[in-house]
Amino acid sequence: MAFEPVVLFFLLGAVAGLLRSDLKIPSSIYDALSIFLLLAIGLKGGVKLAEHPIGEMVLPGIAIIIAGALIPLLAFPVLRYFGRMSRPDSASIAAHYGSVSVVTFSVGVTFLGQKMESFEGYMIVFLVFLEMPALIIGALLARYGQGEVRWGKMLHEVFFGKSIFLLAGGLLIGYIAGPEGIKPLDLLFFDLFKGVLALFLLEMGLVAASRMADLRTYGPVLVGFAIVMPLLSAVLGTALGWMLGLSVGGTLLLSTLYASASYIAAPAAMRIAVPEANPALSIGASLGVTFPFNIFIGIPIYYWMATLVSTTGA
Amino acid sequence: MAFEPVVLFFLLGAVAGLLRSDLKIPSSIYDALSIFLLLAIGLKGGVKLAEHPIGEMVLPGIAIIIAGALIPLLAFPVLRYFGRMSRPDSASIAAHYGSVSVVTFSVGVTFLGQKMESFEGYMIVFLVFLEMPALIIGALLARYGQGEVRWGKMLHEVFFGKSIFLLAGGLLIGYIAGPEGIKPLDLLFFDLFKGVLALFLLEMGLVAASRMADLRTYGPVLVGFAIVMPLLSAVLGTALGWMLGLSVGGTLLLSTLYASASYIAAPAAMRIAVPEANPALSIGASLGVTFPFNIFIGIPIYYWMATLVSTTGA
Amino acid sequence: MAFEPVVLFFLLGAVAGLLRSDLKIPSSIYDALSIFLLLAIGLKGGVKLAEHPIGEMVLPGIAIIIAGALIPLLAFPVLRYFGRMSRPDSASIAAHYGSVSVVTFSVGVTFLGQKMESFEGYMIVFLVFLEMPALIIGALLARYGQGEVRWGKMLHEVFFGKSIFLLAGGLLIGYIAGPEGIKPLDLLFFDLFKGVLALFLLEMGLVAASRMADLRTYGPVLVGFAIVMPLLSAVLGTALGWMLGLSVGGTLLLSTLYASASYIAAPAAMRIAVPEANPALSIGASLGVTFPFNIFIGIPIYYWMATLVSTTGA
Amino acid sequence: MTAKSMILLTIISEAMLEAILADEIMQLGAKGYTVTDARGRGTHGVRRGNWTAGGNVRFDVVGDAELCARIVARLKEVYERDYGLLMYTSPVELQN
Amino acid sequence: MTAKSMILLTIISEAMLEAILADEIMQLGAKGYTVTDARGRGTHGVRRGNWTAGGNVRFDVVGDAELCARIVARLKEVYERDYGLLMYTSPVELQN
Amino acid sequence: MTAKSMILLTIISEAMLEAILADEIMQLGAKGYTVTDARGRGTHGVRRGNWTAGGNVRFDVVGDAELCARIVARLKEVYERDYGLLMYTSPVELQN
Ligand SMILES: Nc1ncnc2c1ncn2[C@@H]1O[C@H](COP(=O)(O)O)[C@@H](O)[C@H]1O
Ligand SMILES: Nc1ncnc2c1ncn2[C@@H]1O[C@H](COP(=O)(O)O)[C@@H](O)[C@H]1O
Ligand SMILES: Nc1ncnc2c1ncn2[C@@H]1O[C@H](COP(=O)(O)O)[C@@H](O)[C@H]1O
Ligand code: NA
Ligand code: NA
Ligand code: NA
Repeated sequence: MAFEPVVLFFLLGAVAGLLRSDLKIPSSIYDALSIFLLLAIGLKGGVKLAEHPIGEMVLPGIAIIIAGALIPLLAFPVLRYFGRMSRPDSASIAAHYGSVSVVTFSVGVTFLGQKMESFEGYMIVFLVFLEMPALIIGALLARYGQGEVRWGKMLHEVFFGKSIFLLAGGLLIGYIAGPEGIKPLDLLFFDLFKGVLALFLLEMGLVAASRMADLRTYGPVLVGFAIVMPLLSAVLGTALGWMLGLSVGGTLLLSTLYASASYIAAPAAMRIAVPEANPALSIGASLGVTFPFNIFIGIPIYYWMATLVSTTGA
Repeated sequence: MAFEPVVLFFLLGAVAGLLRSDLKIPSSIYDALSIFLLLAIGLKGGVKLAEHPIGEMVLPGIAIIIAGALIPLLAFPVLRYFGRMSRPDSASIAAHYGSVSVVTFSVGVTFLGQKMESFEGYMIVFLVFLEMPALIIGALLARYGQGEVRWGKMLHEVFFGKSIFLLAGGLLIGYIAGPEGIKPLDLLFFDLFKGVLALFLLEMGLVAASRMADLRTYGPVLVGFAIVMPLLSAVLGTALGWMLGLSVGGTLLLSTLYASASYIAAPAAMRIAVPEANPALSIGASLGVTFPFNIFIGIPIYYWMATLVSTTGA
Repeated sequence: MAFEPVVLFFLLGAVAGLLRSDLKIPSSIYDALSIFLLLAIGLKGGVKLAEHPIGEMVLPGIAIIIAGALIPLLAFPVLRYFGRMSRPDSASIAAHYGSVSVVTFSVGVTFLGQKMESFEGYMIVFLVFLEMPALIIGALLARYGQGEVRWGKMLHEVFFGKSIFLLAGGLLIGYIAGPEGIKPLDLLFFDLFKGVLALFLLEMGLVAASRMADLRTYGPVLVGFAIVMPLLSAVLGTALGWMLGLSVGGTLLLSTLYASASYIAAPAAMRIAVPEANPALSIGASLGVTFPFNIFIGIPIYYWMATLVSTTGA
Repeated sequence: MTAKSMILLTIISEAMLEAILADEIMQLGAKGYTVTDARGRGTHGVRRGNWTAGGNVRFDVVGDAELCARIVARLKEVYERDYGLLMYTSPVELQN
Repeated sequence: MTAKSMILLTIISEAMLEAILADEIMQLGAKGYTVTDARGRGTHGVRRGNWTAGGNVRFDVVGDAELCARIVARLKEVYERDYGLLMYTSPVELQN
Repeated sequence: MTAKSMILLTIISEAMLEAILADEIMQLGAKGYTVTDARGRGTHGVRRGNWTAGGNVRFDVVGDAELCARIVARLKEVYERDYGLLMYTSPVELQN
């Protein structure tokens, strides 16, 4: 089979939404599933970190974060001048595409599992570290020369917002407890992960369906951006992965991180930092177009790109 | 032990309800558990279908669906003329008994597991296909010569209502992914199934207790119907299973399907198609009497019937 | 490592609460997790009971319950005369410390698992039997010579309140089904237990954080009581465990039961039996101080005490 | 203040009618509505809200008197006979 | 319209009193009530509603003035001193 | 009865503003507030409440006319332009 069965759950949800089925996932269940996924991913990353010397990842880490900051800086002028969007909208969308999506990343990990490809465990750490710069750059772009940012509230949201908080908290617990200490939790957090991801994708499909309906009103520029931007970001990720000498799996995950757009942390932070931006635009693009594009089409392409460059030595 | 431990959870819930304990299962948890059970049952059926040639089940399938349609057509006149119920109430109750209960079916599967009996995997498919004819027949009976049915809304409810949608969606995903593709989801959807069923039965007990209280006001005819009807339907199921040469397990599941009454899909569809019917009557009978009757007394009887006929060759 | 990784989840939750993160666990998830833990603990106890002759535990049981009743009778005068608290507040807090905490007990069991210590399975039964006397004593102390207790509502709350009801119901089901019958439920209720406990501790941390903030207003006497009282109770438990010839694990669990303070059953019962008492005081002390004290510091101390006395034969 | 006098119409009905009533309200010309989950008791018995088929929803609609009268008339005609339904109005000052 | 002038009594109190207050309200003669989950803040502090013992409920009762006065008097007498409680009334037009 | 005439201010806004609005309301002098989860539809589109970023909250504040005017003025100034927001007031009799 070409793609992972879990993505079929997204399709099922999207179809339910588009056909106006009465299928609804209660918001408290949505919250519980997302808390679970964030914690589980964090724990997994922490355990991997505990197994490897941290020193190893400092240099590649800096490169990955700096290159990642290019993404919103590239997206902003495209949206502003080519897409003729308002400054706040352009900045907010740029921040969404600069940050990363935990679920897209998880689908990437699952994809690698199916292909039996290993990857550098510390990639998970960048789920935490790529989020923040993009959000701060987004806020700066929105305000450049115009009024003030509510930095206090905004930075609080960035650092203590639940997604970063749970990822970072999980990382720490996983790191402190180590592979042995976490073993009794393996069954819940690791073995059940993929099943829970399937349920979450069902819900994502339902939500995305309602966003897709909105998209018609925003025109082809935004839809085009939501497809071309992840491809460009993935090229950047593949190139960097190649330069850093990452494995095929690590390169795929780096491209996937760059290509993914946030729809948990970024919407919350941007709603506070750049409230004039229309959230329907950024969420519609990231959740209604980029997310399904990545999980169905993008990831296989990025994988192909990663295998391609891997045959050329660094 | 004569019966399955999971049914004790139903008892616990019913006792809590009758003693007015403050035990409450939040409605969002109820929704989540039922989404899980519907998806899991669908996936299991889909995987079983993927393992066997579909052609094999076409002829028995047609027989099973046609015979199943007899149930509401039999129940209606009994309720209308013998039970002296109004036309809409008779039609709505007939539709409930014509459709099927996923949880009763699950308890039947669990019962077979305990007895180490195998069954024809495609029986799960009839959870989907027995639902629809009964609901449509119910709507027709209610309206025969009297006013119009809101067919649009009603059929939408039947096909895209969450229970049919999730069962059918699960079937499809299971079929496409096949036993290999679904393996990483086995732990959540298959291995945990019985535990989740236990929790759901706890909640069913709580809800049923509130329905049992109502029953006093509806008199002995309805209660009698709610016990005799499943027995008759099970006889029909056993006879058909024997004629089709099903295994003992398959025959038991067919009787259980026929004998079970819906309390998820049918109430929703009937509330829209036949709003004049009193929902307390149909839910009271199906959930307050027939459901506990089936899981405690009915299934062991149907099993005995199935083993009995199996000793007589078809 | 000195302590169990699960307690780190409590810490994470507490930090989130203190830093005003927007992390929130929906109340329906809280309810679902607590239903799960109560049922699972009850089932485990029931299975253990089914494996051993009940006769064995009658005499130690009576001793454990009588000695346990000393705790509220000791706590009350301390609070009333030394702490200068009102009669209702003293009585309500005494009842909280006389009853027991399921989650603290679970952390104790987990701690023993890590140390590879076995324990007398029937200790779980005292989760049920230690609760009631303390609550009734609390109500009597509050009313002694002053007005009437609403005994009806109060006793209903004690016996049919969800925590006792689920524990006792789980015990019964586990006992009836036995180790073999419960096997298909093992995965959900036993193997996943520790993971679910981790999630619940996350939520407890969030709730405790909001209680800690309140504590400042109640002064050092209550905080001191919330630390010294569990130590005294644990000494009582250790002494009794030694006299009864319990294993090191059993002695630790008995101390932990005595030392723990209720925050599920007792608040609900006391709110009805002694409504004049300020619930912020009792919950603040038991959840904001005693609970974290026990899981981080108390249990290791009680373990040390248990090993100490075990080297001296009874 | 630029407060405008309006009518607040509150409708309590069965949860499964939510999507249907929302469509009716918008089609009759409302500018918006607010929905909250509810449970309760009335002539149709106790509605505990503990399972899908057993809860209520509460709609609040702010509009002019005619809109509210139109909605009331329509819901009375179509839903009152067969479904649990309670409707009441009160004057409010819209503040924005 | 057949609208009847009635009183709407809104009661906000602790979630754990839900069953008790529902019984009181019906025993005092109400034809029904509506309950919604709530949280809030008042003289008894913040009630976050994030765990069982910490939430509020809101009762809405439509009835005549006497019924509402009876309920208010009873709840004041029995529950006001010891429990978080807020009650207010307003006139409404019952539409069905 | 000791009923006092007060104003009930109802505010419907985006769920993610809950903590912020609660702080504003208390800082402007309210003695308390009640919050319920809501969903709905208005000029900012449908808010289904099916995921975190997509729900509303409803605040009810009982206070005197000046307090309510202060809150209305502040929320209009700071939040009305950028966030979904609806505010309306009505007179109520506080019963305790
Ligand atoms: N007098 C009342 N006051 C407040 N809510 C009511 C009243 N009567 C009915 N309700 C609500 O309206 C729903 C439907 O009412 P009914 O059609 O009378 O069953 C009930 O479930 C209650 O939530
Ligand atoms: N001024 C107010 N406006 C709106 N709701 C209030 C007000 N005061 C109290 N409440 C609500 O009533 C509950 C109990 O109030 P209290 O008894 O003052 O703690 C609070 O938790 C709030 O939900
Ligand atoms: N006319 C109305 N009646 C009742 N609620 C409304 C109305 N208009 C808006 N709302 C509520 O207020 C929220 C924000 O409104 P808006 O700013 O118009 O999008 C909506 O999501 C609804 O919940
Ligand atoms: Na990105
Ligand atoms: Na049937
Ligand atoms: Na204790």
